Amino acid sequence: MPEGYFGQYATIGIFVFVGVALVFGTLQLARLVRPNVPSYEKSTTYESGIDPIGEGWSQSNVRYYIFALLFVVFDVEAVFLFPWAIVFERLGTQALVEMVIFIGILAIALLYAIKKKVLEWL
Amino acid sequence: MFDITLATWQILVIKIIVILTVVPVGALVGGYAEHKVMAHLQHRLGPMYPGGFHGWATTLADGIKFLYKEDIIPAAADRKVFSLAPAAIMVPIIMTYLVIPIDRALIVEDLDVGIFYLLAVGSLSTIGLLMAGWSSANKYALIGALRSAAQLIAYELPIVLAAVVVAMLAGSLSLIDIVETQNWPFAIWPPGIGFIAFLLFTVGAVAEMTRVPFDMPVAESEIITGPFTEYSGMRYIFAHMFAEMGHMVAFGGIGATLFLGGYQPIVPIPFLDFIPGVIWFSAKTMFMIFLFLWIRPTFPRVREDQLQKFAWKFLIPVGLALVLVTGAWVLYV
Amino acid sequence: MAQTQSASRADEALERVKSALKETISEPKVNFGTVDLICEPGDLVGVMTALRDSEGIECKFFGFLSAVDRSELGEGGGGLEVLIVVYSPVHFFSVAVHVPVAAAAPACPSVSGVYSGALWHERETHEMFGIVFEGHPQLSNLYLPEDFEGHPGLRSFKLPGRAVKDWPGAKDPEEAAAGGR
Amino acid sequence: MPVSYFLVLSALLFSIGVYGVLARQNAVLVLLSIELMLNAVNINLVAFSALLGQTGVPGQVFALFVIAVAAAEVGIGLAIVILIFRNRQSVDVEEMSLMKW
Amino acid sequence: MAKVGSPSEERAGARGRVPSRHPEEGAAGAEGRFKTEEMILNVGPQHPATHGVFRLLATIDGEVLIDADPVIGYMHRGYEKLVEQRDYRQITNLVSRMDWLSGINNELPLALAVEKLMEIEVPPRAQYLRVILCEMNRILNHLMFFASFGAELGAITPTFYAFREREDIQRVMEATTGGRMHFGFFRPGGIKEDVPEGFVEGALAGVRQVIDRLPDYENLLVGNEIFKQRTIDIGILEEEAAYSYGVSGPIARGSGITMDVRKDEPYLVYDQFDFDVQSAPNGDCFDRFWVLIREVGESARIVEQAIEGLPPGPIMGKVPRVIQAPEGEVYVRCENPLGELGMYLVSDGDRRPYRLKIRTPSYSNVSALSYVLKNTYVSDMIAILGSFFFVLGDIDR
Amino acid sequence: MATIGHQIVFWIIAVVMTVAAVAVVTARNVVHAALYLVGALMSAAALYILLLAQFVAWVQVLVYVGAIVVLMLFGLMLTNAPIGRASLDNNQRFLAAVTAGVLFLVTSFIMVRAFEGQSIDLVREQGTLTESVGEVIFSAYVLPFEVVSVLLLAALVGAIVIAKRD
Repeated sequence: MPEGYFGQYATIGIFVFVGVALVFGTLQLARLVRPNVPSYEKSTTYESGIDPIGEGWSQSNVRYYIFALLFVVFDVEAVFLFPWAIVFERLGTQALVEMVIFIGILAIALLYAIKKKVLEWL
Repeated sequence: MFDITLATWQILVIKIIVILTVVPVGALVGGYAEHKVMAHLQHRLGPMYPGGFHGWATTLADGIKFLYKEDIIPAAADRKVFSLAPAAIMVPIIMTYLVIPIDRALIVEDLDVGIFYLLAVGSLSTIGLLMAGWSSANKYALIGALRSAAQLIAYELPIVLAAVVVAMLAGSLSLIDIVETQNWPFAIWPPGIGFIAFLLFTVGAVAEMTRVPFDMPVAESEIITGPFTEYSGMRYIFAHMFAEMGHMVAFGGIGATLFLGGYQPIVPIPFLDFIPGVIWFSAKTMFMIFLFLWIRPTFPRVREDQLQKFAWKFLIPVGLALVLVTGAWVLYV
Repeated sequence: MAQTQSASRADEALERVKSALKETISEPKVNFGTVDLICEPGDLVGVMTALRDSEGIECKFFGFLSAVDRSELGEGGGGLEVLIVVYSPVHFFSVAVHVPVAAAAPACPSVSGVYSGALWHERETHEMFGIVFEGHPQLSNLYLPEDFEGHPGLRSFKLPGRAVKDWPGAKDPEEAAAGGR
Repeated sequence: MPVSYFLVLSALLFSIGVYGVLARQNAVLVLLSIELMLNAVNINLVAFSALLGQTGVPGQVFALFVIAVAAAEVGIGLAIVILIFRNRQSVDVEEMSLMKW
Repeated sequence: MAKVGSPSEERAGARGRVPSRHPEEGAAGAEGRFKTEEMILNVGPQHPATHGVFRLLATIDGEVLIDADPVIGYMHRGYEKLVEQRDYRQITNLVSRMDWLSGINNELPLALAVEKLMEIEVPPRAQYLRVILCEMNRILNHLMFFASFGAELGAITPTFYAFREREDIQRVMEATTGGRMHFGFFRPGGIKEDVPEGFVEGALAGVRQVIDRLPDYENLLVGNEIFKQRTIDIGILEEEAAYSYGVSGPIARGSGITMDVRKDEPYLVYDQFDFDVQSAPNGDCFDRFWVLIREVGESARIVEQAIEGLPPGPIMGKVPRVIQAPEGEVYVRCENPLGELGMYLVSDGDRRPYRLKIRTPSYSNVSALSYVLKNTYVSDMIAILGSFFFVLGDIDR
Repeated sequence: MATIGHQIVFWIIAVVMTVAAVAVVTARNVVHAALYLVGALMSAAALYILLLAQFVAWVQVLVYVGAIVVLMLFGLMLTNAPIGRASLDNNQRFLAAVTAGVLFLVTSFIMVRAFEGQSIDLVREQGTLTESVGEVIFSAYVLPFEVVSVLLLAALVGAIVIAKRD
């Protein structure tokens, strides 16, 4: 098991398996003690005690898509914010101006979205 | 890392054992704290019987009870995705514990990308929620999944921006570095900036945990329990209860680390150094958790569109402005 | 004291109702503080509109709509009638409108255009008494299952349990002597 | 570690993406396949960056830009798919001939 | 696995059973709107927000509720038929179970109707005690809705507060009548028995406590910014619509209607007390809730006054051993906590009513729901349902 | 030892990635395809970590998995694609497979020939620091960085215009 960079990520990789093992291990443990009496009624879909009309896998609304899109845009912004955050002090005013422009342009995007009322639902 | 020489695999085993204890114990204690704090805020006693003393074993008993519950997968559900979803929700939460420094040397791994790792891993839960909601083939679950996904992504941004502010002040992404640079906790110094970032973080964290007032996705009076409507038994615990509590403890720790100075004393007085960092860290984490618990019995829940508007029209612009203000502060003050 | 006050209010209201509706109604009277009148199905919508809109009456508040099956009521008896009660929140009196309908194939125009509240009441009356409300947008069952047979509101509809054995309700000596019915 | 390992893996991913683009009828799935191809590109960029050591950091920067472009591409692409679906109730690539003229 | 097929076709099939689609929606909606985004959702009968077995057939598009149709009848017990088979004494106990949150208020109109037909004079002490019990029951009912409305909006704390106060009054009611929900205490001619010792003190303490703590309640919810955001201008029921649907009680008074049977056509001894009819002009959820909270205070005031003026004397009028209402018909209206409870009694001179039409407040109130619910958010639907304060037993009878 | 460790990790990642990628293009259920894509993207992130590019790896997780896949899932739920192989694939599967196969062979042949003998030195103690990434962006690549914001703006505006047309 190497130290340093790969050691760190090896640990993290191992913890992924530990986490999965924790979840499924507990489920297996529960299997030992829990009852299992399946019946048709139990396995029906819950919809307030009535047979569902239509499918559960219906479509969502386009508004959710626009929220997700807004998020993608700002998430990408965040990606550039972090490296900037730790070097801008060394680069000085120039870097701050660069980020002002960057954030300004994205602020226009947000303003446009607000202006277009994609956040209003009714 | 340690003065005592241990083989790397021994250290690894210790780490695994520690995390495997901290996560469930944290969730149990969080659950118990929720019962009791809320009860006292509402002029009642809360659980008093299980375990004898002030019902300390309540959450433990709850957990054991759920162990004994039948695990039902609805016939209409997509079995594979349905059973994987709890793990997809739970594992990222466990992963966030890995980079939180409990003390100078007590951290599973101090990554160079520290905060960024936290955010990246944190964003994975969204997929798990969508998996849970979609695979249940239930309309409430689907609505809940869409709501929670939309909410989680919207409120991730204030947290990201608050974290950027912290990174700018600390000049590093590593959480150890961030704690070390906080002579005064960031929530106090620089004046205003740190506190606003702290508020952004707290609001975002409450929303990420889908707790009142941002608990639209699991609003029981509207859509039952949202994405987890069809879940039962242990799967439900992992997908919902355990995840919420685990999240709460994790966010408590993150908040304490980023804004309250982590394992450092709350004020830079050398006299206070005799108190070990673990105590400081735990106290600050508990303060954060108390904050989260306090919010719950205080507010009604907001509506989905109000919630989105609040994020996009208020929190995110404030966060963006704050980033620039912080930049000016760091460069010119 | 309160009784007399409302009684005099009802008397005044009766006069106003009489003058507003004239010959479309019959037998207007005051019955326990309520203005009571009879109206033919054909005139019903007009009468209700007048009751709602006329100056001095303004029965804007929809009380209820139901039916009474008078076929077993004493010697005078009578048939099926639709009963509508509306109330004037301006002048504080109620008007009960009795609309006799044919016992065979009972029908009556819908007043849901005048009072939206009648939508549900008419559906209920329809399933309970079998009265068809012409012009109602959707006269489906409200309470009973779609395949329920009979109209429970009618006197001829006996509760099955009662048909076999009387409810064990005979506690009074008089009642026991009378066989409990 | 030979750099060709990564390059071949990237080529494999790219080819799978190409297969997906060609064989899939559903427009969203075509977009998914395009993501695979973009990732193949990124693997190459990062591999070359690692090959060059400290001077190779721009490779990673380009990978970041590719990810940003991918985000924009998916956003627009899905929006177009959604629009077409709304108008035609279908996301078949075959039927999307409206752009041709 | 989901079926492959035209979703619109399937929905059309389901739609066939959906009643009362409003015309303007049907035409413009189908064309202009992306119709496959719509989803038909059953809210109820087994749903946490419906206070019982109430079902709402909701057509939703994302978070927006396009149309909602209440479906009732899951609890229909056929009261109007049942009472034709029972004598008046039995009916008093039966109707107590209609609106289980305000049992004693349900018994009142029946007793009044029989008294009117039989021309029984009720002694003043009984009248006063009836008022006290009715108003205490009204406080119980309103506090219950205070609790549930908060819970529906996601605020859990009001529930615990309201139940703490309810308990004090509940205990007095229990000591007096022996019941906590179904009291069965009123008789044609008076009340079952005189109140026990300590009733006056207990009742006074209970209502004074409510009066004391009422500002707390108001601050807890009414002063909360999120609560305002969730309720103001949500689910507006205009005055005209309220009249037309026959909406009454606190809901109607939230729409600017000052209609209260206690004031307009006083029964019992209500004309001897000083109280105000609370009303609010906007007809939104907030106003309905505000009126509800205000009415708690008014009821408490009435109880205080009635206890002060409580006369001594008998509690039963001159009533024959077997109650047989003479031939005739009478309509009695009473102000139930949820609105106007009317009973139209047709008697043929027998021990049992020939026909008793019960006009329950919740039934008429809820019939206005589909009107109010159009084009709201799913979350608002819950707020509106909560603000319509209905009891299922009262709707289905 | 380190190199063998790297080799093992590489092969695990390669196998997982290939399986996930193949599953993406052959899955019968669109949502499953998107979830398999998560697998492929995560293994790509693991590969970046192996290649010492930890920042890119976590960007991959944050943006691709946390945002783009969510966007994809929303898109899928919006379009309600039918499920089943026949309706998802066209009838050129064989042709597509041949094309992809040929493409793979040609490109990998060229790659292997071109970079024969060059190997990555993975036995460094440090991964690329975020700091150096930042320095490169904000000194050498300022213009592309600003262009990215314009691109994102354009994408958002375009998508809103397209999707908002009710």
